Order: sequence, then C-alpha cells, then structure tokens
Amino acid sequence: MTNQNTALLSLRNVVKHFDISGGLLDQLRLSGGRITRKRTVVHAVNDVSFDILPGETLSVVGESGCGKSTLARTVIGLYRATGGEILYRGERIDNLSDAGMLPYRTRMQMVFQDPYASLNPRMKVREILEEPVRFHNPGISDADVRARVAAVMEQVGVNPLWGVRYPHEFSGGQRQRISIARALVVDPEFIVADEPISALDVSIQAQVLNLMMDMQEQRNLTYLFISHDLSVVEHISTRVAVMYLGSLCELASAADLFGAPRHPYTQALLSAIPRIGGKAAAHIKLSGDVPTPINLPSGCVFHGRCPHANERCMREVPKARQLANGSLVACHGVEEGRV
Amino acid sequence: MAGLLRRFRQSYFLYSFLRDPVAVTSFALFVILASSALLAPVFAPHNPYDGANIDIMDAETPPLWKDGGNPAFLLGTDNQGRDLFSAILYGMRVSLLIGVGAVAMQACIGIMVGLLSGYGSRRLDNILMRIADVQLSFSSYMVAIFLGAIVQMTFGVGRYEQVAVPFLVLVIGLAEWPQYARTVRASVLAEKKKEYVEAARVIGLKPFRIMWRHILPNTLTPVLVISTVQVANAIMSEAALSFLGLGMPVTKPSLGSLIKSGFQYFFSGSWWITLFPGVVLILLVLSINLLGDWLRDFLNPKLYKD
Amino acid sequence: MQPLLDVSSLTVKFALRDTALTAVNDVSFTLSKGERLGLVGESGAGKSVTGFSILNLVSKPGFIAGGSVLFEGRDLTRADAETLRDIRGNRISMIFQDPMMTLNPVLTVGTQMIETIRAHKKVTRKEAEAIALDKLRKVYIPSPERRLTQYPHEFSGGMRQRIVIAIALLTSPSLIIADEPTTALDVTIQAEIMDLLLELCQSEDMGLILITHDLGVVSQVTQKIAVMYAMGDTASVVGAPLHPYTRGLLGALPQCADKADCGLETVAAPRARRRLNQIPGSMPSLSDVPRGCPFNNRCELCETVCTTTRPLLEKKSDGRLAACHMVA
Amino acid sequence: MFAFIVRRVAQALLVMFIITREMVGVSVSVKEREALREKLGLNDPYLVQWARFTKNALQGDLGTSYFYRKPALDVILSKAPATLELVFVAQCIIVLISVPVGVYSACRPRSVLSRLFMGISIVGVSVPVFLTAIFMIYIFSVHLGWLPSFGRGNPVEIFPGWTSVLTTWSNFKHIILPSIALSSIMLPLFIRLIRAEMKEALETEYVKFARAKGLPEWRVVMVHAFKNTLLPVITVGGVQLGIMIAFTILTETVFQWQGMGFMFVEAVERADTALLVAYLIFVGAIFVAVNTVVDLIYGFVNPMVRIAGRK
Repeated sequence: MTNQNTALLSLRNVVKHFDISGGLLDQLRLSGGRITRKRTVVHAVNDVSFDILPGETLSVVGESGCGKSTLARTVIGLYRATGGEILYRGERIDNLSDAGMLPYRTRMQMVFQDPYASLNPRMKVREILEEPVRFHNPGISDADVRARVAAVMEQVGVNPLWGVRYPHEFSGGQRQRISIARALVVDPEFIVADEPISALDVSIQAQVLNLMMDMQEQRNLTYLFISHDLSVVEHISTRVAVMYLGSLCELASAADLFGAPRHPYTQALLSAIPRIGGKAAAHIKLSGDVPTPINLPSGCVFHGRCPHANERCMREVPKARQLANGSLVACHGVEEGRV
Repeated sequence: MAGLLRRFRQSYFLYSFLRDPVAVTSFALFVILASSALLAPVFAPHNPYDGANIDIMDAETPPLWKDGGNPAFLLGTDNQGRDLFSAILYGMRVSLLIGVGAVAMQACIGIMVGLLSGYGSRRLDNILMRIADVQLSFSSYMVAIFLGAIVQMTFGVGRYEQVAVPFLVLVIGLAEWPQYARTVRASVLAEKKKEYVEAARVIGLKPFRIMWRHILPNTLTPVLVISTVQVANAIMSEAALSFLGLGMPVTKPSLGSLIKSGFQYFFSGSWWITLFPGVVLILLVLSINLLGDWLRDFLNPKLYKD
Repeated sequence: MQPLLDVSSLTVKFALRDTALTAVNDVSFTLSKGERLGLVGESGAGKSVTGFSILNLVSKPGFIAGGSVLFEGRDLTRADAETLRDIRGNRISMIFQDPMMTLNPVLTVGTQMIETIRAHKKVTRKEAEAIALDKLRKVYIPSPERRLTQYPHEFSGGMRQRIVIAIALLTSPSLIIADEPTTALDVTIQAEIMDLLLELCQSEDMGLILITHDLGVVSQVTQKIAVMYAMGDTASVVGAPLHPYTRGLLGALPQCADKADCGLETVAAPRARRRLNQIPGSMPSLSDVPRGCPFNNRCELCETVCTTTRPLLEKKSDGRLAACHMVA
Repeated sequence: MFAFIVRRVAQALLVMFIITREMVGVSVSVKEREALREKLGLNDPYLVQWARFTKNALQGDLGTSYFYRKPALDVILSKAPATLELVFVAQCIIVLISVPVGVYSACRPRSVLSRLFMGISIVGVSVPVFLTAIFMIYIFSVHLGWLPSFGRGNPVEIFPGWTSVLTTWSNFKHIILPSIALSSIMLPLFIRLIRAEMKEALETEYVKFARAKGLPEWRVVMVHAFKNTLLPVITVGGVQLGIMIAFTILTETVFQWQGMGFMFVEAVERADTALLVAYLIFVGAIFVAVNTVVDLIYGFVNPMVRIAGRK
C-alpha cells in the first residue's frame, strides 16, 4: 500500500451498510409461534481499503449492485460510512459535521450519471453554476461571480450566453458539460465521477470523455471514476479497482489489469466484454447469478460462482494482498498459486 | 415586466390553451361567474343582507317570464321575499370565499407537513403520515359535519352566524389537508432521490435551503393540479354542509343554503328557489373542474398524448 | 430464391397535431433464411421503430407511411389483423429490452408461455406445458417444472431474459427480432445471453435481427450490419466502414482508439493522452433533421451536394452498400 | 403478514382513540353542560374518561341515546342494514358501469362515444349529490311518477334484525333513485380512474410483448392490461367506500331513507351526543374493517404482496 502521506485520499476498511428493515413493526416476524425481530441489512460496501494518488484516475468497475456508486457517495460524504476511515491528505473526513466538512466541499466535487436528473429543472444554467460560487465565497461581487462562471462555461465548451436557458433546452451531452462545469466552478482538486457517460450515446460519450481528460490535464485534477464500461475504463484510467458484491477483488494499474488479470472474477469480467472483431465463444462462463447483498455468502463473496473455489474460499474471507507488480488481489487461489 | 408579458404571449401554455375550445369556454365562464360574484354589490339590484329591503309579501314570486312575475325580481324571490338573483350573486361570493380560503389553508398545512415529512427524518415522517392517514380515513364530509354539529351546539344558532365563514374555512381546510400533504410528500420523495439534490448537498448547502430552493419549486406542479380540483371540492363541501343546515345560515346564504331553503318548496311549485342556485353552483364547479382537467393534461405530458 | 424478409423503402411517421414527423425514412434491407443482421444506431436513430414496424406493431401515433415488408412473400404492412396475429409470436418472435418490463407481473411464467402456444396451435394444456418445459430446458433454466408456477419477480434479471427467449422459441419461428436484448443486463450476464441466442439461432436455423447500440455485440453475433443515423439507413460493415458516420462512431469507441485491430485504418493517430475521435454536435431531433444528407451538419466530408440531395443507399466500389455522396 | 395485522390493529386503535377522545368532552349545550358534567363524570381527567369510555365500548356499551332512550348501539344496529344495503346497491351500479365504460374509453380514446363518456363524467363530478337527488325526484317521481320519492317502502325481515328492500319489486323500487344518486358522485371518479390506469397499462412493455406474441386482442386487453389495472382500482375503491358512507348522510336526508345517515342528521338536530359518538365509532369500525378486507384482496390479486407476506 502506498504511503499515507503521499495519497490524496485514503480509504481504510470502509464499510457501508443500509438498514432497510423499516420500522420496528416491519422487523417483527412470527416464526414458529414466537415473535422474533429480524433486521434486513444491505451490505453495500464491505471492508474496502485503497489510496488515490494525486493526479491519477482511479476507476472502480463492477456490475450493478456491486457497491461502486455507494462507495463513491461515501467518499464524497453523501453517505456516512458505517465503519472504517476516510482520510483526505491525511486528515480524517468521514466523521466531520456538516460545518467541518465545508472546507472540503470546494476541494472535492462530484459529477453524476443522469444528465436529466442532475440539473435542477427549475433553475437557469447560470443560477445553477453561480450558486456554489456565491455559497463558498460570501461577499464576492456579482461581476466576479459572472466572470468565474463564464470562464468555466467557456472551458467546458458551453457558450456563456446560454446561461439564461433552462436545462431542458440542452441536449444530454451539453447537460453533462454543464454538470462538469458545476463541479469545476469551486475549483476542486478531486472529482468523483459516478458513471458520467453511461447515459450518453457513443458519439457523445467520446466528447465528454475527451473533455474530462482535457480538464484533468489543464487543472491537474484527480479522478475517482465509477463505471461499468470496461473499455472506457481501460482508456481513461491510471489504475483500476474491481469490485464484486461490496468487496474489492483486485486493484492494479490499467495495463496490468487488462493485460494479465489475476482475480478469477476479473478474468471472467474481462472475457465478457464484446470486442469488435473478437470471437464470441471465448467467454468464461460463470455459473449462477449475483447473490443479493442482503445475505452475503460466507467466506469469499465470489465462491458460489468461481470455477476455482475450494473449501477454504467458503470459510475464510480473503484479504487483499500485494503482488510483486504492486497489484492488490483478494483471492485465496492467487495467494496459494492455484489460479 | 414587459418581457415577461411577451414571453407569456408566445408561450406554449397560452398557445395550447387557446387551441382548446373547452378550456377557453370554461375559463370565460369562470371569469364571468367569479367577477359577478366579487362585484355582487355593484351588479345586484338588491342587498339580500339588508332586512329593511325585504318584504315578506314578495315571498315566492316566480321568475320574470312566468305568470305572476315581478319586473323587480328577475329570477323571482325566495320564501322570505329576497330577490333570488341578488341572493345568488352574494351567495356565490360566500361560496367562492370559503372555497378559496379553505384551499389556501389546506395548501399551507399540507405543503408544510408534506415537506417536513418528505425531507425530514423517518420518524417524523411516520408520525405525520399516520396522522394524515387517520384524517383521511374519515372522509372530510364526516369530519366537517361532525365539527359543524359540535360548533353549532356549543355556540348556539345565534352566535354561530357570526363565526360561520371562518369556521367553514377552518373545518374544510382541516378536513382536506392530507390530500396536499400526501401529494407534496410523494413528489418530495421522488425529487429527493434525484441527483440534483445530491449535487446541492455536495456543494454543502444547508438542508433548509435545499428543501426550500431546490425541492419545493419542483413539487409545485402537482400542487397546482390538485388545487383546482380542491377548490371545486371545497365549494361542494360547503354546499353540502349548508344543505344539511350545518353551513352558512339562511340570513347570510351561500349557494348551498339557498338550495336548502328552497328544497321544501321545490315540490310545491316554487322550483326556482332551488333550481337557479343549483344551476349556478353546478356551472361554477364545472368550470373549475374543466379548467383543472385541462391543466392536468397540459402539465402531464404522459396523459397529453391522446 | 426469395429472401426470408425483404424490407424495402420502409417509411414510418409519427402523427402530431399539425404535422407528421418522419421517424424512419426509406429504409431497405434483406435477410435470407438463417441469416443474422445487426441494426445499429444511437438512441433516436429509429432502429427500434424499424424493428416494430416489421411486425406492424408501431404504437400510436406512429404509422407506416410507405414501403413494404415482405415476409415469406407476404407484405406485412398491408396484411389484415388476423394474418398479422398469426405471424406474430408464431413465425416471427420478438425479444424486448428490459425483461423486468416485458413479462406481465401478475401472471405466472407458465400462464404466459402456455397462452402463447395455445394462441397459435390447437393443443391441450398438457401438451402446451410439455412444449414450454422443453423450451425452458433449452435456455438452461434449472428445475423448469417448479419455475412454471412462479411469477416473474421471483426470477433474477438474467433468468427473466432467458424466459423471454424461451417464449420467443415456443412456436419455432423462422425469425427473431431482438430489440436491445442485453442492454438492461450486466456484462457477464449479457455475454451469457448473447451466447445463448447465437447458439439457438444456429441450432434451429433461425434468422435474427439484432437491434443494438453496441457495435461490439453486433460484430460478434451477426453476419451483416446496417448502421442507422437520424431516421436513415447508412448500411455498411464494421470491418472497414465506408460511411463517415460509421467511421466516426468506431473512432469514438475507446477500444478502437486503444487498439489497431478494428480494421479502421483512417482513425486519427492517437494524440498524447489518447484523445478519442469525436463526432461534433449531437444527433438532430426528428423535428429538425437537416435537408439533404441527415448527417451533413456533423460530417467532415460535407460538400454542397450533401446539403441539397439526400444520398441513396447504393452499392459502392467494393460491393458494399452506403448512403453517402462522398464515398466512391 | 404479522406486521400487517399488528399495524392494522394499531391504526384502528389510534383512529378510535382520536374519535373517542375528541368526543368524550363534547357536551350538549352551554346550559345543560354543567349539570351533565358532574353526572357523566366529565370533570374527571380526559384519560380517565377515555379509559372508562373504552372499557364500556369494548363491552358493547356506546352510551345511551337521549332521544330513543335505548342503548346507542342498538339504535345504530337497527338502522345499519338500510344504509349498508344502499351502499351495496350503489357499489354494484358503480362496478357494473365503470368497468366496461372505463375499459372501452381507454381502448378507443378518440372515439365519439369515449369523448361523450368523459364529458358526462366530468359533469357528473361537478353536480353535488343532493342536487342530483332533487332533480331525479322531480323527474322520476313528481313529473313521471314512475318511482317513489322517499322512504323504504315495507322492508321484509330476512334475518332477525335485518330488514331488506331487495326481496320484492315494490320495495326494490324505493332503492333505485337513492342508490343512483349515491353512485353518481363516485361513478365518474371510477370511470376516470379505470380509464387512466388502463391507458397506462396498455402502453406498458408487457402489453406490447403480449401483442408481439400474437395473442388475441381480447386476451391482451382483459387479461394482460385489465388485471394490472385492478390493483390501483382496488386500493382507491377501499378509500372511496368509506367516503360513500359519508355521502349516505346527504342521500338519506333527501330521500328520507331510514338509515344511519338520516338518523345522524336527526341526532344533530336533537343534540343527541351519545348517538353521534356511537355513530362515528361505528362508521370508523366499518371503515377499518373495509380497509382490512381491501388490503387482503389486494394481496390476493398482487403476487408480489403475497410473497412479501409469506416471508
């Protein structure tokens, strides 16, 4: 693991559970003539640790329900972690009050998935972009606010004159640019992007990806990039983390991960990407479906579908171990040299 | 201001309104009814509240065009000799006043409760929604009738007259607020999940500001839609209460109490005392309902397709 | 020999209050028995509408405004309701995008399968049930007898899509139209479903029209690819695309920018940070499709003729079809 | 299922608590109040009063009617059959008309007939029940003389304590006008509800899929679309049934129908508080019961609830 002092953001054993059992009444069950109380807990993120280095793009990939979006929202402070620590440049931020979190709000920002839901339909684009500037710089003059917003709009490729329009007057790609602009107006150094392009068409995806890469270059941004699209991740990332059912399976540099995946789940996932001109038959077939995060399997969460699983995998939760090339892999099989 | 006016004139709202003859007609009808009610003292030939003006000898005069009609009384008189036309104008004013007032009250309580319940803690939500459930499980009529009975009993008929209007506003307002609370809560819950709210939280805005500035404006469309229907319902509720003798007293009649006062004479030949206020009541409610219908279709594009 | 399906100059419009918007304009393609065709395009390109109009199932206010769909020699755009009903679900089956929405939540899987068989074949319930069980086994549903009595929400997403495929297979159709069959599913499940679909098409000698936005999926499963853009048909093949839109689309894919194995020689050499090739602007909405070639306002090859005359789909020098003035 | 029953009971108790609490303190008039207060124990703390009232209520004692000089519950039980019968017939009218009309106008939204239905329905919503009743009496009783204008005729006792007008035609004639008047306010709502839900169901993917499967049109409409429409209709239906009982007050007043509603208005005029309280508690109980039944039916139609209940 990288040195804590150099990391921009560190996650230490982060756990996030959601209690969805509802009120006390819903928890009560009549079983065998006795009333029992049963909680229903979604284990969205389980014991995830990694560092994000300044200037890199760390992507988190996984199938739907694997907890990658929850992880993103826990990092940015939308959810409060159930356990573990989140450190920003060495300072703990996961237990701060709203007021204590305020200084970090200008340093960390977020870009959302749905370009239609992420902009308030009742506010003009200019109002949407000016609000964070005014909020974080009380007493700033109107002219300064306008100038700052106009500069950012220019940068992301939205004509500042269009600020008087409402979001519904823009196309999906343009909205996503506005959404990026809203994150950038407070001049952050770290951006969490939760599936920022998955709701867009292919030709628009390329535009937005290019914009994100340009912004990273110009502003020296660090990205935590959440996506389920592996080919996009391969293209944009410095390092990639693979999640399955709330647990981290593998974290490696993009080249290592896509060149020589080590974790059986990563291997299966990569083989499933439809490659243009590739052959379809080469898929590694996984048996069964993804279990629900409500009743987690014992031991390794992947053992039910893993072709290499043995008795130890059912019993013992694998720890993430560092390999020679710096990758982290959480698998007994890799550790024992079986896989 | 001029710019706003111009934008309104070019808006799709106005365009589709003008293209719908039913909407235009009902709007015109509503404007005529409402303005003649508001300006009742100007239009009405007599003042029905002024006892000195009323002569019991004029009672049950038929409308002008019937045998025995009196040119002074266009639509005839009621059983006390009041000019029916004037009484209807004044009565409509009372009905509208109570309807709008009650809805304003429902909306105030309902929006507050809905916002708190949708955006507040789950426990608060549970408490507020249970109260709303209980309130809803008694239909508003029942609550209103019961409270009406109690208040009339405690105040006595004489003093009841003075408090009738605020009381009816209060009772109809209290009876129907859960409609608003549920509508607002449902759309707050839907809006709360949207990413623009999360974006506002990532900016660091305070919950109150998010609730007020970001969520509330996005819940107003359904509020607008149910408001029209609620005004119509409130007017009908008032009429029903008055018809049961628990609403406006006959000395200060609303449309409902006019209908009631005529009911017992209806089958003995004096049909006009009930018929004319009844028709006006129906036209008033119908025009509001038609407008509400159009508004709902306009604001809900899913239904707008057909 | 006549093709299984011959779509020629198909035009679909949507009636609005004052005007009619063209959603599909003059689309033509053919499919022979057992052949697999990919229909590719971005959202709004009219690919789903094309799929539905083959079965004459365009939902209101849409309507087929011209052209013909010849299936086994019969024109489905002019067929009467009874003929259509006989072909739908019997000779041509459809698979929809979201298996969550496709199956009726209040009917058991068994009911939904048996009603399909009995709508087309005179069989008893028992016999219909036997067919249903057989098809469920074909799509690898474990313990199918028990599954027949369950409701859709008791299945996972991948299982549901298998059931939809099993329903499509019930009457052994000669053509399956699959409208984005894996878009709502996860990558690993998606791969399984595509494999299954391909396997079944090959073993039963069924034709397939695969409607998707994913060029990767299409290139693995189908033999022919038609690319649609803003209501038009700009057919070409991925190997070495002719039409500037198809080239742009491929260049926009990260996997093509990263690797040179897409057969795309002309993709701009990757810049420092591997910028993707981007098509400027976005797809026009149906109400303001430009005159001439619908792609002209985003095309780098655009010339005067492109803004005046709509290019027709024609054979180019290497025998492939493309609708473009600028490609020889 | 367990949580459901507990919640229902708790809710019912809460409803009852609020009703009884609100009412226990209510007195008849200012003059009589003081004398009565002591006698009825109204000077005790509210909770004590409430506890006493509840204890009595649980033993079936809802107090004594001043006017009838009988236990209030007995008075209500003797009036209840008339009201329930009226509601039942009105409900039948609503179901029999709203389902076909709603389904038809959802399937053919642009046809002249559908537009006519919709037009009539919005007029129907806008006419108050008592006006419908008055106009109908005028037309069918006074003018045409076809149907009786008031009363219940000579109801026949079909069970001990349950008299009915449904058994003979001459009695049945009495219920025609009141039940139509009562259904007139709910019918348009149901037509519109069924139409809206049906239209939504007809646009779902599974209906499209059913068509693509080549099913006959009647099966697509009546099995695939209509079965899904039932769920919201049942939910709303339960709530509306409660409101309908409230509307019987108006209907029964106009038609002098000797049911609970008529009795209620009389009790208001006679300041018979015990009877008023008993009435509200009785109606509240009916309401809770109806809602429980509706929830059970809902669970029966909706497979997802059934599963959730089984857990």
